[in-house]
Amino acid sequence: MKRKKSGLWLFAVVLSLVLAVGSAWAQETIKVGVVGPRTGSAAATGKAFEEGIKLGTDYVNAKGGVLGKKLEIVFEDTAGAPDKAASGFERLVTRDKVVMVLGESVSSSALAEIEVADRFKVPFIVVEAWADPITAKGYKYVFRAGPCNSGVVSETIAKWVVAEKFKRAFIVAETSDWGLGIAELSKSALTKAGVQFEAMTTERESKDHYTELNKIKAFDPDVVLAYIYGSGLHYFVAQAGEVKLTPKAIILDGAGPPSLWPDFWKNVGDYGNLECFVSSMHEKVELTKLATEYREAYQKAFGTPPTDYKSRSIFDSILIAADAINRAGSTDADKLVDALEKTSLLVTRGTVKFGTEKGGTEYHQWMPPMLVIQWQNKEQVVLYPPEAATGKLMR
Amino acid sequence: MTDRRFFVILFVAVGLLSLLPLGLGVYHLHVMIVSLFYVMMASSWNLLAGYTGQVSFAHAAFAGIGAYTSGILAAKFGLNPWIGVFIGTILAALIGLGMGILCLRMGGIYLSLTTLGFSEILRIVITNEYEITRGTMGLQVPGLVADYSKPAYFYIMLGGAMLTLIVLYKLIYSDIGLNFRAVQNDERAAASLGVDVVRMRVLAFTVSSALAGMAGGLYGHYLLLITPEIPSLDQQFLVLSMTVIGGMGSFLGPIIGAISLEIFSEYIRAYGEYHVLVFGLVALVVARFAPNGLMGLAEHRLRGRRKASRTVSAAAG
Amino acid sequence: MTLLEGRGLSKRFGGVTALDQVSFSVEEGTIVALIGPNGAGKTTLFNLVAGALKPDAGQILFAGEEITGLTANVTCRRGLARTFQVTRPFATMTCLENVAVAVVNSPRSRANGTWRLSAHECLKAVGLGDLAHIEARHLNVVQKKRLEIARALATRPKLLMLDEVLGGLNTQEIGQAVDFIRSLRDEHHLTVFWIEHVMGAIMQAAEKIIVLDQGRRLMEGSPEEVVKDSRVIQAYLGD
Amino acid sequence: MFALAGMNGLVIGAIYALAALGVSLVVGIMNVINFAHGELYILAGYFSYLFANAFGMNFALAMTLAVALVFLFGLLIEYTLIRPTYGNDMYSLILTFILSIVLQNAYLLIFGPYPNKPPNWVGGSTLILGSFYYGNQRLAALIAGSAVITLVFLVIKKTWFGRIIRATSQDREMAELNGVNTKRLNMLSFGLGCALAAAAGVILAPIFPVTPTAGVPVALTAFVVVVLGGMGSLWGCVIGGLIIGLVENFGAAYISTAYKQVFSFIILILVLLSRPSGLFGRREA
Repeated sequence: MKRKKSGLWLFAVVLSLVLAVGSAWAQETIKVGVVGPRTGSAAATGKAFEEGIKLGTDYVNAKGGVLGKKLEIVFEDTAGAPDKAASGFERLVTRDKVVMVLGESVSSSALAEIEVADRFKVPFIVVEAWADPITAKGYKYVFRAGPCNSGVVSETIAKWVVAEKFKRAFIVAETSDWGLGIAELSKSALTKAGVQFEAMTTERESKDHYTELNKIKAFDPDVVLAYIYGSGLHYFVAQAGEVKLTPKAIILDGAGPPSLWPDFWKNVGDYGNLECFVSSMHEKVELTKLATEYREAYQKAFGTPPTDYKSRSIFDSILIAADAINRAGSTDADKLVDALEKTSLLVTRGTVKFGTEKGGTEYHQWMPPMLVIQWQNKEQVVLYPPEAATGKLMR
Repeated sequence: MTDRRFFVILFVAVGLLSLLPLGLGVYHLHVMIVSLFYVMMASSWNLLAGYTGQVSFAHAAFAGIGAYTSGILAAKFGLNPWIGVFIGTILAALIGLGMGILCLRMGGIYLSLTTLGFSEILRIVITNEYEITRGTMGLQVPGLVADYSKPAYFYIMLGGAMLTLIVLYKLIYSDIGLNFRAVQNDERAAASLGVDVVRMRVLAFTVSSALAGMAGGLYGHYLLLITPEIPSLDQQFLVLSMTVIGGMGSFLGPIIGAISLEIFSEYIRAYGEYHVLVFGLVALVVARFAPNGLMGLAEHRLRGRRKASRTVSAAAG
Repeated sequence: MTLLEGRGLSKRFGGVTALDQVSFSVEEGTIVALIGPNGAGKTTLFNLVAGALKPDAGQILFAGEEITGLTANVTCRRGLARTFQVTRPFATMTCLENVAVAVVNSPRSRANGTWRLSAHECLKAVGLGDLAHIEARHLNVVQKKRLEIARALATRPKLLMLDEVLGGLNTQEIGQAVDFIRSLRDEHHLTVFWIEHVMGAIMQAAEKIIVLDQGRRLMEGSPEEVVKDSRVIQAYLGD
Repeated sequence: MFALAGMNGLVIGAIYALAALGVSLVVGIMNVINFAHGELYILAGYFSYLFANAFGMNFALAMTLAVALVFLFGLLIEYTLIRPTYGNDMYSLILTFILSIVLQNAYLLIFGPYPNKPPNWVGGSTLILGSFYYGNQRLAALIAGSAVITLVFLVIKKTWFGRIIRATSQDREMAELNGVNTKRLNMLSFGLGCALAAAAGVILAPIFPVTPTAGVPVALTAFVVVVLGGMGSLWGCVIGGLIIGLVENFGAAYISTAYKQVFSFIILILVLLSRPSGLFGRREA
């Protein structure tokens, strides 16, 4: 009896599918996709992205949009998971027919996405995924307007460790493309600088770090380079205080945003004091007029000053994309790549210029300047680089 | 009820479906390919839950075993992915057999909890052995066809789904299938009639694990990226919901459930972060108020009148 | 010849002793009844024999071989079939399928032809021939009891264990049922081991009656001996 | 390191035991596994966070209120989802599995992805045995956890309600014959099971802030403890919880941090191979 209807059912399914096909609307806007984690453990970054997207589209459309049309951003949640990232990216390209994709903050996701970008030949500007191979693979359609691991380590973290005269360091890294990659780079940089160190890996989702922290404490480091993203970092910092690893040792949050998330202080309590983190944004260190405009626009739109610098990073990338589309005069992928390669645009973090020499991380890479900031009595004090410093390291 | 009718319907359906690549764009073809993966997963899970009354939470884990076995062999040792999928299927079957023997003696809830534990162990191992599996970073694997093509993958998945359904049909509509259903209805009564309950369960568990392994292997080589998402509890949730909403214990239910829910979830994705919530709520309502799923509802409507007359004659007899 | 024999069977549940050192025997080709007040341990004894439970002590022999502790499906394959006091039909399967389960698993009925035919015969034998394609959940209580007997018969047993199959029948139907059970013994050479509350039926049909009370064997003997025994009367009526 | 692992094992073990008690109670009486146990644990954490941080309540009051609300929510779940499927334990498993995913996503929607942390009861840390510093909040959690476990045991062993619970989990039919209203008892014990999850949640939330999916590992471990200790055995929960807590922490200290959960699963499998009904389980189900 059941199988008698099966033909009918399947026919209905097939029919409904065929009907669903004819859904190509006339384009009145130019669509650009943004990928980022809006759910999962890195979801806070997606929220920052959404804020940046709102400000970015308003900014671009207020200045006349792109190619005479309005710029429309389609956001796709990648949930911090590479598989969702790849399928989400593909969906943007095949379903939403976006001309370009921006975003991503999770390296492993970005590494999956660049394969799709390459397969479908869609320009992709990575914003906040730091793993070196993203650009080092040398894909024609892949750009990065944001930090890369090697840049952050060699320009900022290693130099800061040397400048502060730390003698012993401990590297804790989550097992992700970002964490493992930046840990390796840190090891070789510290070796070169003659700083003694030990290293271990941890899980991003891990909540109980007591055992690990006591192992670290036994090494008696001056500084702990913590490459843990998400709330895992909060547990790490709070428990480091409980086992009295800090304040003798200084913790550096090697990613940044988790130390700026709204609940940081609630989760870490007083143990958050003196913690250091990497960031590209500080109120008193605004390199361009646009950066100040951005802060004011953000304050106006959301009622608070911006905290997570990743909202500004995506804002910048929207400006870069709009600029490239306008200069290319078309949405053709190859023309867009040409235009992107010739980019010279002032954004909030400085002037964007992509490297064009193949064969390394520098290819299609623009590295914004990064800061090391310390929480001193809940005030952000810039420690590094020296020309931007607003104070000294407190211990 | 006859074999012939099943095969006629199957081949007509497959024939119709194989025309899809002519009319569908890349995106919709992708949705169909994923649907076919879920058809395989939900149908083979249904063999367990619907036909022998065992709720396994490791079905996605077995898909993961298939995917990772084949993926690692292909990515690290350069083995032909087709052979990899085959080995993955066999390995899933063997692990299923071992686990079945280990815990099926203890019955219902133990199986559920052991499978839950197993999938958690698998997740931890995959995440931690990132030097081999690349953990949450995802393992990039070669494809089943040299030049990436959606229609080619569509036909491969269609073939996989067809194979799965034939195996399931042959099993369910045989003496063994009769025993499965007896076990699901009432273990003790089944045992009293000579049914070896443990053996039936182990058999169902092994076959269903093998089919999940195959589905996972094929799917991994379609995605070209294998992540712990394939063997995750979230994936398990999708498979379970599709089966429950489609209709547990009916042959067609999981097929309808898988295809319609995959399409549905693609549409509600527009609501962004709410889509899992919506999906879950629908599943909850259906599971609570229509325990036989869509198929149960459809059957109820279609059969209502006929059944009424029969029940009367039954009472008279 | 003794077909079934129990020696010193004991079974405890938690702190409660359900059976205490019970020995009994069922001779081939006879109808033996097992009676006793509620909670006497009758069904527990059945469960031990059929392999649904394992005894704490004692031995069970069937056709000369020890079957103590064998699981239900094995005892069934050896030729021991039972019905349940509270019927346990496969609710979502048709009557025919219910019986077919027994047929396909029986090493004895497998050989002779297709199971559908054989299953049909069993259904017809209990008068459910017309309801073959009805799902078992639609049956009434009496029909469900008949279905249980049909299933048990379909296993082609040597020993048929019936657990209160007459409940809910009227006098006329009881008479028919007793005739049917007798015919099983007479025409199909079955041995019947029978728990029953309907004393009249037992008096008519049984050759031997075993009386249990509070987990102990009170006595065994012919129907006439049992009704006269003061201990039995006391057990049923109380002090 | 040895003393630290032991101390950690005790604290975590006590919380596992508490979470598992709730599961075990429900299994013993209703033969239902509540898959959403971990999500109720998290819910209590959110409530106590909400009341203490957003409404500025005293933390003890916030915790009590949180547990009470989760208890009521448990009653509601029993009434709407469990009762209709009663007797089909597989189906209730499926329903609560779906419920757990729904709740996780509802939390994400309502509370966001950020970890939420109720205030600590006490600050600072104490030097233990002169060898390591241990957070005072964790010590407080150990005391609170042990206190609740003791309370549960007193209720079960000494009160009239406890006697009914014991009787019913021994022999359901007998209890029904003796006039126990099993419908109401089911509802009550399900609520109580949820309240125990909630108690574990409010005690642990200041140490491990709650996130939408943080309940999954807690529930998993609680299930492991219940199976290890023996379905329905309350002593089994306590001993099982402590064993799992200690095994995990010693394993983490001496073998591998990442594999600490795997150790408990391995112990579980070993126990089940030799004693299928768990450490304290009754052999005859």
